[in-house]
Amino acid sequence: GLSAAPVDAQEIRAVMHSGIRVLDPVITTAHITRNHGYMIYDTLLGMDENLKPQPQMASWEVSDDGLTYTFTLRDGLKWHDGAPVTAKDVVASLKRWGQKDGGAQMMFKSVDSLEATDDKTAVLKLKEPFNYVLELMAKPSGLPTFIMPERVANTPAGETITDYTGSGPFKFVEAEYEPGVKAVYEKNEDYVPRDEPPSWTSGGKVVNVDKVTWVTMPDVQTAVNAVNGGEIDYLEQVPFDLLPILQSNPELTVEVVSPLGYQTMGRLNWLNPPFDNVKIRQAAMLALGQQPILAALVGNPEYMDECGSMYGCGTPFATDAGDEMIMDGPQPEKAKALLDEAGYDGTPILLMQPTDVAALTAQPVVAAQQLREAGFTVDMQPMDWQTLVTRRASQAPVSEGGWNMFFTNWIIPEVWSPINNPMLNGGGKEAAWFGWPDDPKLDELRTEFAQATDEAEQKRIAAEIQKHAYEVVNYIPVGEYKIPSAISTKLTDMVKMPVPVFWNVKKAE
Amino acid sequence: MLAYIIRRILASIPVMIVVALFVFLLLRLTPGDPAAIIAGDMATPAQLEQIRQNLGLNEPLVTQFITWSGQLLSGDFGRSLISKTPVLTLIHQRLEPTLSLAIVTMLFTLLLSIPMGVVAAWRHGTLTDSAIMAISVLGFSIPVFVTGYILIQIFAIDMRVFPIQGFRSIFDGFWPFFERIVLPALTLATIYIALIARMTRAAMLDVLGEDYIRTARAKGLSERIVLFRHALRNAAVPILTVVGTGFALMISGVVVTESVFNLPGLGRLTVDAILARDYPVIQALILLTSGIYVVINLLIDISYAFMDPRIRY
Amino acid sequence: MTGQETNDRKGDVLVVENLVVETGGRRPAPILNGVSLRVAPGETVCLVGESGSGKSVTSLATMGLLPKGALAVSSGRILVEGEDVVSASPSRLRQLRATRMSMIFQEPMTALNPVLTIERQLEEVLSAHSQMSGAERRSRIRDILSLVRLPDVERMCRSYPHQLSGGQRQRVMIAMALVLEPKLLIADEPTTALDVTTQKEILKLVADIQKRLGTSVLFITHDMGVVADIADRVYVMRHGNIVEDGPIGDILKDPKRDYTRNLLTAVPALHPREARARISNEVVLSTTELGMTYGASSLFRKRAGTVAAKDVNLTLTRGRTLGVVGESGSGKSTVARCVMRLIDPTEGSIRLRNQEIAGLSRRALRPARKRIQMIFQDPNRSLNPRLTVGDSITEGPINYGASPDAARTRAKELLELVGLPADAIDRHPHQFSGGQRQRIAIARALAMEPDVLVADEAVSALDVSVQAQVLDLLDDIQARLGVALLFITHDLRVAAQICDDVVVMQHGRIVEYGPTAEVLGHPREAYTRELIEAAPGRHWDFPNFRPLPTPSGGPVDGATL
Amino acid sequence: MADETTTAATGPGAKPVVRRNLLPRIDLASLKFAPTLAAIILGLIVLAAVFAPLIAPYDPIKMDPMARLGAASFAHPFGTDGYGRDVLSRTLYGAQTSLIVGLGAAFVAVLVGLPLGLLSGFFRVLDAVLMRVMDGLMAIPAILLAIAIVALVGSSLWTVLVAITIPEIPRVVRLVRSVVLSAREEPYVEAAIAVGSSLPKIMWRHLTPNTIAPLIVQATYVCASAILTEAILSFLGAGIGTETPSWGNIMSEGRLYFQLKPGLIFWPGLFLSLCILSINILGDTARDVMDPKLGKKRKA
Ligand SMILES: Nc1ncnc2c1ncn2[C@@H]1O[C@H](COP(=O)(O)OP(=O)(O)OP(=O)(O)O)[C@@H](O)[C@H]1O
Ligand SMILES: Nc1ncnc2c1ncn2[C@@H]1O[C@H](COP(=O)(O)OP(=O)(O)OP(=O)(O)O)[C@@H](O)[C@H]1O
Ligand SMILES: [Mg+2]
Ligand SMILES: [Mg+2]
Ligand code: NI
Repeated sequence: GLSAAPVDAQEIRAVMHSGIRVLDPVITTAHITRNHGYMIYDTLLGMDENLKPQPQMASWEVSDDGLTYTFTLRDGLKWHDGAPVTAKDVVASLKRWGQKDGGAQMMFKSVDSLEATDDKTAVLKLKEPFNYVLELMAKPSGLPTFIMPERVANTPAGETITDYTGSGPFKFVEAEYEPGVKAVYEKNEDYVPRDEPPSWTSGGKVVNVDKVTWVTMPDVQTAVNAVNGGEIDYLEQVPFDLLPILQSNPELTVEVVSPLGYQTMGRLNWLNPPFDNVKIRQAAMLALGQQPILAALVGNPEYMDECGSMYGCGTPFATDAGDEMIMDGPQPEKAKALLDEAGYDGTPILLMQPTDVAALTAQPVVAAQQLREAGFTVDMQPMDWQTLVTRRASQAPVSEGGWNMFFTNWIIPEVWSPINNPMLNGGGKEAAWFGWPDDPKLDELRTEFAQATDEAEQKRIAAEIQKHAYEVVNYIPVGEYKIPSAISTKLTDMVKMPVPVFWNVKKAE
Repeated sequence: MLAYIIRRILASIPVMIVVALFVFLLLRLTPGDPAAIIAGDMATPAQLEQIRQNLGLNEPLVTQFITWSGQLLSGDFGRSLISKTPVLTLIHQRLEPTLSLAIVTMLFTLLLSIPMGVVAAWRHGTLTDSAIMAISVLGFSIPVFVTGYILIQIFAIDMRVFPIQGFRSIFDGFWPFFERIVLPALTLATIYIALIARMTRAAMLDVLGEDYIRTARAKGLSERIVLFRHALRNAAVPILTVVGTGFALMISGVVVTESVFNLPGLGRLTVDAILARDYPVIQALILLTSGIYVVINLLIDISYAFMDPRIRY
Repeated sequence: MTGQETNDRKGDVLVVENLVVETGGRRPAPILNGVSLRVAPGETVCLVGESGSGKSVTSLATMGLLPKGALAVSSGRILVEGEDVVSASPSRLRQLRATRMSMIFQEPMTALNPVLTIERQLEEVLSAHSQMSGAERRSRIRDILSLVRLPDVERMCRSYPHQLSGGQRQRVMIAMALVLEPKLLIADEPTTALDVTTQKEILKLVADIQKRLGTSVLFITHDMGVVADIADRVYVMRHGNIVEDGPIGDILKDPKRDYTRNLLTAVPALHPREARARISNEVVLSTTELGMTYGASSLFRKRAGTVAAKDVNLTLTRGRTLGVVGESGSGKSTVARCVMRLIDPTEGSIRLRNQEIAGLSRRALRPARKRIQMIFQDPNRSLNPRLTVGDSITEGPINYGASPDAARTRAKELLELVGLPADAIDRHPHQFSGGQRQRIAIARALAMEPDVLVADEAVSALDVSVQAQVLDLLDDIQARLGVALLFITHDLRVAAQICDDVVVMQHGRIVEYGPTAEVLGHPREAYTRELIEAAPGRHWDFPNFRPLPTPSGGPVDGATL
Repeated sequence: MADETTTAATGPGAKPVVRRNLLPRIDLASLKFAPTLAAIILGLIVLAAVFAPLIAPYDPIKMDPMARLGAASFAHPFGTDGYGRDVLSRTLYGAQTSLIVGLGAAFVAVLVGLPLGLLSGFFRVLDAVLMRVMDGLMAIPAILLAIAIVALVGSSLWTVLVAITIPEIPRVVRLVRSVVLSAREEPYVEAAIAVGSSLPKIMWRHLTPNTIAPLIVQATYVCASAILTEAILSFLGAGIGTETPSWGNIMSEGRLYFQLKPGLIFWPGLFLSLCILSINILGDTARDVMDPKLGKKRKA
C-alpha cells in the first residue's frame, strides 16, 4: 500500500494459521510449533515428495539383518552459537523425541541401544525388526526429528525448553519474540545447505531472504485485508468465504500449497450410553452425511472432497473399504430403524461445540441437525476449545462432566497409516485416544500391519483395519478439505508441501 | 491530601489480596488444562500428566497459592506456562499499544463528545439535539468490529490514507505511530463519544435551569463561557465518572478493537491467556488491572473534589 | 395611571411599556398585566408591593432573563436607553448586560455558582467587559469587595459560595453588579440578608456611584425604611399591576390607594414592645459555650479554620421568642445550624429539653428532630426543586406517623395561613416568587408542630403586610402551643415587635443579651447602639404618614427627603 | 406530572384565578412525534420477539448448508446465513434473547448499582470499603467470569446475563455515587434531615431523582453493550450457543462475511440500533418529564 509499513525488501512477513506460543517442538504436536521447528532446527532425515526418507543432517546405513542403523553426520553442521553439531547431540535429541512421539515410542520398544560412537556417528541397534525407523525419522508431522544441542535435549520430556539454539537455516530472534504478536527469524549465514534440490523436507535448504516475520493476526478479516493491501506477503490459510476478495488481486497468488489437506472427523465416546452400544454408534454414522458438513465448513466445492478413507484420499494406504455407511449418508431412515432395533431411549447426546476455533465450529452444528433428523436427542454445548480439550479427557458419565461426541481435524500425514493414525488404537480406557474404544481386534490388526514387510500385504491389512474400524464405528470421517494460501507474487519458488517452509523462496525487490 | 491518597492506597491492599485469591480460585475452578494446550492433540494422558507435574499443577491448591504469593512478594510474577516468557515481559510488551490506544481514544472522545453533549443540551429539543443524539446512539449500538471494518474499508483500502493494521511505537516517530493508531482510536471513540456526549447532555440539562446560569448570563458572559465554565463545571462530576471508568476499561484492554486492527495490546493478551488457561499471566493481569483501577478511581475521586468543592471525603 | 406620562420624558434610561408576561405552556396565565414604568438617569426608583406581585418578573424581563419556556413576554416594550430588549438579539443582549445594566438577584445562594471561587466569579465579569490586566483585575476585585464591607477579603476571594454567610453572599452579588459601574442597576431585594449597619454602608456606596456616574437604580424592596431613605420615586405593585406611583414624599405622606395605605400602616414600629408575661419557666433549649470552627482545609490545601461562633450561651424557655440580631457573618446561622445539629459543633453543649444533643448520632437524634424545626435562611435551595410544594411540606408529618391525606389537608391549611392559595400544593418551588418560597418554608416548619422553632431570616423576603400576617400567625401558634422561637433577623423593627429577649452577635460572639425593651431601648454596648442608629427609616412614622422627630438629630445620610 | 396552568398573581388578599385541571389529561397534541414513534418501534420489536414463533417464516435453526449465504430473495427476505438458515427468522427469534440480555443487564445493573451507589455516596465509611470492593470487581474480565460460570453451571441465557452484568455494576455504582456526593451537600437534604426523614427516604426521595438522568444514559449504554458483549462471549464459547439465535451471535457469525454479505450484520444491527435508539428517546422523554423546570417547556 501507499503508506504501508516500510517493509524491508528482504523480509517476508507471513501470517501463519495460528500464533506461535510453545517453542518446544518436542513437547507439543501443534503444527505451528512444528513449523517453527523447521525454521530453526534441522532434522536428522528429510522426506521427499514421494514420501521417501532422504538424508538431511545425516546419511544412514542399515545392516543386512535390518537391526543396526548407522547415521553419519554431514560436514559443516554448526549450532547457531558456532559450536559444531555432534552425534551426542543427535542421540540426546532422538531420546527426548522417543519419549514423546507416538510412533517413536513404539519404535523405542524395539530399540536395544542408541549411542554416539564418535563425533559424527550415531548407531541405533534394534532388538527385533521394526520397519519404520527411517520413515519415522523422516516424517514431516507428528514430531519430526529436530536435532537440538545435547544440553537442550537433556531437558526432561515434560518440561518446555527455554534455550532456542538450533542448527537450522534460520535463527530465532528471541529478543523480538512476542508471544501472541510475532516471532522473528533471521537467516543463518553459517548454514550449509545440502546440494540436492529441495523436495519437501529433504534437499538443500537455501535461504534467500534476510528475515522472516510471523505476525499473529487474530482477526482473519484483517489478515485478508492486510495481504490484499500488500502489508503482508503470505497468508497461510485464507478463509474460504473470503477467497473472492483475494482472487481478483493480480498481486496475489491464491493456491493450495500443500498437496495433502485435512481430514475432519467425529469421535464418539464408547464409555457412555448411548454410544456404548455399537448399533447406536452405527446409527449415528448413518445419520451423518459428509456433504452438508463440508458445505457448512468449507462451502467452496473446489477445496472440499468427500472421502471415505480413514487414511486420507490420495495416500498410499487409501481405500474405500467399509466406507458406505458414511459415504451414502445422510440416511436418517436407516438410522432410525437401527435406533429402534437398538432400543434407543432418547438419552441426549452431549455434543461438544468449540466456538473459538473457526475450523471446528461448523461440524457439530450440522451434525446436530442430522442426528436429530435421525431421531437422536442432541444436547449441543458451546464451549471454548480449552474447556473442550479438558472435558474430552473426562471418562466420567455425562452427568458428571463427561461427553458423548466431538469433532476435530487432522492433517493427512497424521492419519495416513494405521501406525500414525491416533484414533486407530483399541487400547480402551488406558491406551486409546479420547473416546477410548476397547477393541482388541483392532490392536491385533495393527501389530500385524507393523510387522508386515510387503507393500501389498500392508495395503491389505490397512484396508481390513479400516473395514473393521467402520464396523465398530471407531470414528466417523466426515470429509477432507484443503486450505488455500495467499502468496504475494513477489514471492517465488516456494516449496510446496504439507509444512510451510521459507527456504528456497525468493522475494523480489 | 497526601494522607488521603495514602489511606486510599493502603485500603486497596487487602482488596487486591482478595481479588488475587478470588481470581486464583476462579481459575482453578474453571475447566481447562494448560498442559493440554502445550501438548497438542495427540498427547497421551501420561504425557499430559508429566507436563502437569512439571508445571506444578498437581500440587494442592493451597500450596500453589502460597508458592505464587511467595513469588509475588519477592516481586516475581512468574512465567507464562505456555510460552515460558516472564509475565512481566509479556505485560511490558503489551502496555504501550494499550496505553497509546486508550490515550488517543480519550483525546478524540473528549474533543468531540463534550462539545456535542453541551451543544445538544443547549439546543435541547431542537433538531440539532435530536441529530447529535441519534448519531451518538448509533455509536454504541453498532458493533465495534463493524465500525472498524468500515473505517478500514474507507480510509485504508479505498482511500489508502492509513495502513490497514499494526502498531508502531511513538518512539519510532510521531507519524508512523499516529497513522496506525488513528483508525482504532476512532473506532473505539465512537462508543465513548456516544456515551460521554449523552452523559454530558443529561448532566448539562440538569444544570442549565439553575439560577447561577441566569446570573452568568446576567453578567453578559459569552454563551461559550456560560456553557463551558459555569454549566459544564457543575455537570462535571458524572461526566468525569464515565470518562474515568471508560478509560480504566480501555487500559485493561479492548479485545475486539485490538484484534480488528492487529494491535498487540493487553486485551488480546488477557483473552489469549484466559483461553489458554495461562494462570500466571491471568493472575498478574488482573492484579495489574485492579491496581490501575485503584489509581484511576483515586484520580477521579480527587478530580471530583477539584471540580466540586462541596464534595468531601 | 402611568400611561399619561408616556413620551413626555425622553432620555429615560429604562422605559417599560405595557409589559405583559405570561406563563408558557398551552394555557398561558398572565403574570404581569401591562406594567409600565420608567427610570430617569441618576434616579432611584423603588418598586414595592406584595410578595408575588411580579416585581422580580419585571426585573428579569428587563434583563431579558425570563426562564425560557416557563415565562415569556407576550406584549409590551422594554427600552433600555432607547433600545428594545424584548426584540434584541442574544448577542446584543449580552453586550447590554453588565455594561449598561446589571442586576442583583434576590436569592444570592442559588445565584452564585457553587463550584467557582468568589474571585473567579468576579474576575470573569472584568475580563469579559474590560481591558484590565490580571493585576488590575485582582486589585479591582479586592477593592470592590472591601467596598461592600466584606471582612477578610482574601478569604472571601478564595471561598466558594457555600462557605459564606447569607449576607456575605449577598454582598458578593452586589459587588458583582457594581464592579462595572453600569448605567442601570436593578437591585432585587439586595439587602434582605444584611444587618442594618452594613445595609447602610451599601446604600451609601450605591448612592456614591450614582452621584459619581449618574447611574439609575431600580430598587426592589420590602423595607419601607429603605424606601423612605433612598427613593426618588416609588411604584407600588400588586397582582401584576402597578397600582400607584409617584414621588416618595407623595407616597409616604399621601398614599392614594388603599393597598398602599395598608402597606404603610403595616410597617412595624422600631420602638420595642413590652415583653410578654412568661407562661412557663421550662427551659426547652439551651447552649453552653457553643463554638463552631469551620475547617477550611480542602483536599488540596491546609488552612486555619474560620471561627464562626464562640462561647455562645443561650437559653430559650417555653412560649418565648428569643431574637438574634447582629452583624452579617457573625455566626447566627451557624448557631442555628448547630442547634439543629445539621452541623456538628466543634465545642460546647446543646440541651434540648434536658437532653444533650451535641454528641448524639444521627439515628439517636431522629426522635428529637420532631421537637425542633428550622426555617432556613435560603428558602430556595432548602426546597427540593423536584418535589412539589405539597410533598415538601408533608414529608415531616408523614415521617412522624401522620397519614398522607391528613398531612395534605393540613398542608393546604398552612399554605392558606401563610397567604398562599391551597392549589400551590401541587406546584414546584421554581414557580414561586422569593417571598412565596419563604412562606412555603414557614409552612413546612409549622407543619411539624415543633416545641422549638428556629427561624433564620424567616420573614425577610415578605412585604410588610404579608409579614405582619405571618408574624401574627407565629404569635398565635406560640400562644396556642407554647412554641419557643429562636428568631434570627436583621430587621430591628421585627425584632422589636416580636421578641421577648434579644441576643446581639458580633464576630461569632454574643455582645449583648437581655430583654428586648432593655437591649433595643437602652443599649449598653456600642455595637448595639450603632445598629439601632443605622436602622433605616428611623425618621419616619409610617403608619401615621408623617416624619418622626429624629432622636439623634438631623435626617439620616442618604435620605432624599 | 400534573400539567397545570399557574394562577396569575397570588397575593394574600387576592382571590386568585385558578385554572387547573383536576386530572392530568393526556393531550394527544402535546405528545411529541419522536417519543411516540420510539414507543411504537420498541413495542413492535417486543411483539416480534414474543410472537416470533408465529411470524417467523422458518425454524431459526433449520439449516440447509447447500443454500448457505443466499442473497435476499422472496423466500428469504434477509437472505440466509453460513449454515443456510433464514436470517429473518433468526433475527426475529434473536430479539427474544437480545432483549432479555440487554434489558435484563440494564435492569439488574441499575437495581443493584443504584442502592449501593446511594449508600456509598452517603456514608463515608461505607464508601471507603464498598468502592474498594468495586475496584476489585471491575478488574475481573467478563470473559473469564463467563467462562467460569458457564463451566460451573452450564451455558444458558442466565449465566451470560450474570457474567455480563457483574462487571457493569461497579460502573453504575460509581456513577450514582458521584452524583450523590454532590447532591448530599444540598441544603434541601439538610432540610429533609431536619424534618426527620429516615435515610432510606432521603436517598429515595431526594437523592435518587438526581441520579435518574445519568442513570438513564448509563442504562441504555449497558443495554446496548450487553447485547454486543453477548456476541463476543458467544464467539469465545461462553455465550449463548448458535442454536439460540441472538442479534449478537447472528452478527458475530456474520462478521466473516462482512464484505460479501453485509446483510448478515445489517439486519440484526438495524434492529439493535432501532431498539437502542427508541429506548434512548423514551429515556430522554422520561428525563424531561421528570425535570420540573422543563416540565412546562415541553412544546406541543
Ligand atoms: N417560573 C415560573 N412559572 C410560573 N409562575 C411563576 C414563575 N416564576 C414566578 N411565577 C409567579 O409569578 C408571580 C410573580 O413572581 P415574582 O417573583 O415576580 O414576585 P415578586 O414580586 O418578586 O415577589 P417576592 O417579593 O415574593 O419576591 C408569582 O405569583 C409567582 O408565583
Ligand atoms: N461552610 C463554611 N466553611 C467555612 N466558613 C464558613 C462556612 N459557613 C459559614 N462560614 C463563615 O462563618 C461565618 C459565620 O457565618 P454564618 O452563616 O453563621 O453568619 P450569619 O451570622 O448567619 O450571617 P448572615 O446574617 O450574613 O447570614 C462567616 O464568616 C462565614 O464566612
Ligand atoms: Mg421577587
Ligand atoms: Mg445567616
Ligand atoms: Ni408538575
